[in-house]
Amino acid sequence: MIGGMSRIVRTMTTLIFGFILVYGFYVIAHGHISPGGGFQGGAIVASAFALLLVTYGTDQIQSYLSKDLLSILESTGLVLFITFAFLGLGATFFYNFVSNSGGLFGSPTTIGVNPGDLNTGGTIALMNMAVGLEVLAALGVIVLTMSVAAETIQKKEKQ
Amino acid sequence: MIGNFPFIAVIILIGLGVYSLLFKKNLIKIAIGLTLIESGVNLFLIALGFRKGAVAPIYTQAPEGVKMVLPTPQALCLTSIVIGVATTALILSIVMVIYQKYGTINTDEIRRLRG
Amino acid sequence: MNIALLETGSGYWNTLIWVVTALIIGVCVLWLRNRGESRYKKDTDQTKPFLSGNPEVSKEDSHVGASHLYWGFTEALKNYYEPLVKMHTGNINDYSGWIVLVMAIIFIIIGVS
Amino acid sequence: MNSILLHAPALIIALPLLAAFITPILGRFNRKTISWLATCVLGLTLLLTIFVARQVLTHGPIVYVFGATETGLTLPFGYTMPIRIIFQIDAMGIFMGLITSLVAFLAAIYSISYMEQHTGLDKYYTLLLLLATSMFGMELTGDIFNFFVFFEIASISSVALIAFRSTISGEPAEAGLKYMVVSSISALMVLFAIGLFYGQYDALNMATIASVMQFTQLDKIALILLVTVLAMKAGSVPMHMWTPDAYSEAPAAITMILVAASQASLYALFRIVFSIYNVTLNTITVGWILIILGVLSMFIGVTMAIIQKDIKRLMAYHSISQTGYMLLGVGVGLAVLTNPVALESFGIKAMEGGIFHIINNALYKGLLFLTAGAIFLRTDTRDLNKMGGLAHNMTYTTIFYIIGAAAIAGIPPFNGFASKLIIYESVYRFNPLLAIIAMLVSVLTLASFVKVFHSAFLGPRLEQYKSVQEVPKSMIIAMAVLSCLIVFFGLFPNLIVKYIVHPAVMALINQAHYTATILGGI
Repeated sequence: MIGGMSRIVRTMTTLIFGFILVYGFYVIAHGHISPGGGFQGGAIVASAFALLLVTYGTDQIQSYLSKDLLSILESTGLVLFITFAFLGLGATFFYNFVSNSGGLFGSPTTIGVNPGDLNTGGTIALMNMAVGLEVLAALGVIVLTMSVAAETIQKKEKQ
Repeated sequence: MIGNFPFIAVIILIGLGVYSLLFKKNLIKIAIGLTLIESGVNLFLIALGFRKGAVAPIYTQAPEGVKMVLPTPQALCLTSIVIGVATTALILSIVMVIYQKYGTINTDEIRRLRG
Repeated sequence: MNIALLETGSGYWNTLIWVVTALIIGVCVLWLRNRGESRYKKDTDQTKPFLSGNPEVSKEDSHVGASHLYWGFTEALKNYYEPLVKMHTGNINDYSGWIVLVMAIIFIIIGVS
Repeated sequence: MNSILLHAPALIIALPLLAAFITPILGRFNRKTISWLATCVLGLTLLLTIFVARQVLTHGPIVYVFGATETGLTLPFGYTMPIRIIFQIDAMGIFMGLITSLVAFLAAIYSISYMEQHTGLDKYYTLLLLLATSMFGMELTGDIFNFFVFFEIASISSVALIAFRSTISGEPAEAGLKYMVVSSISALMVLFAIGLFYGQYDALNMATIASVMQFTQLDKIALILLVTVLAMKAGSVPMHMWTPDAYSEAPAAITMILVAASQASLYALFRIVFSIYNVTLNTITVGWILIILGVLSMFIGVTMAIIQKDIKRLMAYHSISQTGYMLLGVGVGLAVLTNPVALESFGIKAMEGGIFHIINNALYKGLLFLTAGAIFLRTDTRDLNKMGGLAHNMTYTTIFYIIGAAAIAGIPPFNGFASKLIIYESVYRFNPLLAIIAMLVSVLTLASFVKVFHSAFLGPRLEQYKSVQEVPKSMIIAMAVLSCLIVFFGLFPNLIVKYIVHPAVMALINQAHYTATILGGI
């Protein structure tokens, strides 16, 4: 595992990686009008990180995915989430102040069968993005830390 | 009768989980037992919200006059899954620490704190 | 309302009276103590313990450790303590086992009633 | 200003949550500031809690609807049941909230110097703030699923805090794992019970469930699951084994919060039995179950404590034994709930004793754990056999220890005596044997604390502790505040019982009032 996997796996990973990322961000962005949301999309993105770790080995990936950056992203996502909740304090905590206001994500929802308008949902969409950021960073940190720790244990046992 | 099958599966899942908690000596298997109980409870919640012949509860895509399954249990289940991921990750990381320090994951040997 | 009064349902308890009484008793004790032995002299041989002529064991060596305290108590209740300590195995399986067991017992009690 | 006070119930949980998320970012720039940030935020939360408590105790329960257009709008668009997450704060909830905020604030003050030498402080404070938030959530929420979420957050953050020292040795990780396994089981069982409620009544709001409660077979199963797992989380015998492990391995300030956290579970148990089920269940059976759990906890807890050699383990067994008093008092109240004469003459008093004991226990148990932490900081051991003569060098700690030990043993004029006296006298009229056991346990409590006092503080100055110094100021402040409160509660118990505890008990007993707060009527 330390040296990474074979050439076939590496090539396939490089090909698939981008698609997984795009799919994950798609799920995050469409969280308010279709199944899925911040957590699910974030988990998909984090699974892409896990795929990278498995194929290339921890040593190589650590230079691309730094733990510090990910934990800053994690806290940023959480702070964004709670900020949106605080901004609703004009009415109540968590009040959806963006919806039906006409701005970004502020269009009113049409009733009846329709393909769904991305520009609706208000703070739900914004919070989904914050949560997505948080989850992808947090799960990324978990995967990274665990693989590093696992590798240290493996190295120790080999000696 | 067939409508009760999910609930039987719930009981089997929770029973298997409790069994592995009580009788398995491997910490990883104990973690698996917890996730089994969790899946059982989640299945129970989802099965509660089921309506025969109903469609997925998406606001903009449900035709008029067709029933939707209850969305609330699905939301509950989703929250529980999210929490479950956190618990499982935490348990597994603690198991890794224990393995580093104790050199074993057998529950009979991990009992320095007792009495 | 007297704020120092505690109603206990069947009676009452007044803290201030207790504190005042304790103070009075304390003063009495001090007064009695001051009337005590006048021949006592500090820092003479008078104050040293007499152990049949043997030298006194130094205080550092005679401190009783925590494990030796209440030896008689634990020895007398040996039959109670042995199974109790054995019960605390420290094994996770047993921890979950107790929960399931108690759940089963409460299930039977509530189910029957 | 007015709007801040209007949103105070939400801010109580929102402020620590925000601080918890800012802490990791701030910790990158300046390591020193994070402890002060946590302390300030928790202090602010304490002020907000006191304000809300004043509001609740003078004007009745407060309702806060999250995400609604108005804070008090429980039934929008003519619905007959609430659809949003609602915080329902009555006298009992805010009573627990006061304990939590006080304990969390003091723990933060104590941690400033206690945790100074540790690495990963940003994570420590994040988790501490999250733990405080989740406890507030458990105590203030009126929504049972929301309760489950906070319950899980509480267990996850407390596990991480228990295992915080696992870089040094393996034992904290072991304690954390044990706690995590049992609390995961309990949380999942709570979720299962919530599913049972939801399947029958289509409601998640506790007041709504209470108003339509039928006590069917499924409700019985839910009751069994909830009573067992919440009693387990409160640390009652024979499901108490995680308690000494977790309490002894966590850092001292965290142990103090863990005591309050297990009391939050106890509160949830009372809330579910009294507010959701109330008289629909067989009160005598369930009351006796609580009483028996309580008596077992009292007796086995204290007898196990006597033979311990680890100072924090000994105190942890005592907190099991003190939980027994609360279960006993409230169990007696529950057993006579359907008998108005008995309830009036001693049931309410017994419950007052039990509930009053919760705040007393949080204070003196917290103080004792803090003194144990002070000893650990200076001697680097928790083994009583290796200690001795610390009173020579640590005068303040010794005084605080004496106050705490006297309070827990029920020596007047400290607060432990007041609540224990109420419990003895009212329980004696229910069943004399129970009161006698309770007194015996009190005697044994005193005996085991005399043991700690003798082996840790008394005796000659030991060679290895010649250079031991008094602990830093912030730790002394935290302990001094607790000591002052203990003496104050002991000197003026009626003030507390009449203005804080009695409304809390009435809020528990009076189910109709609880449901009417949300659903209207009366």
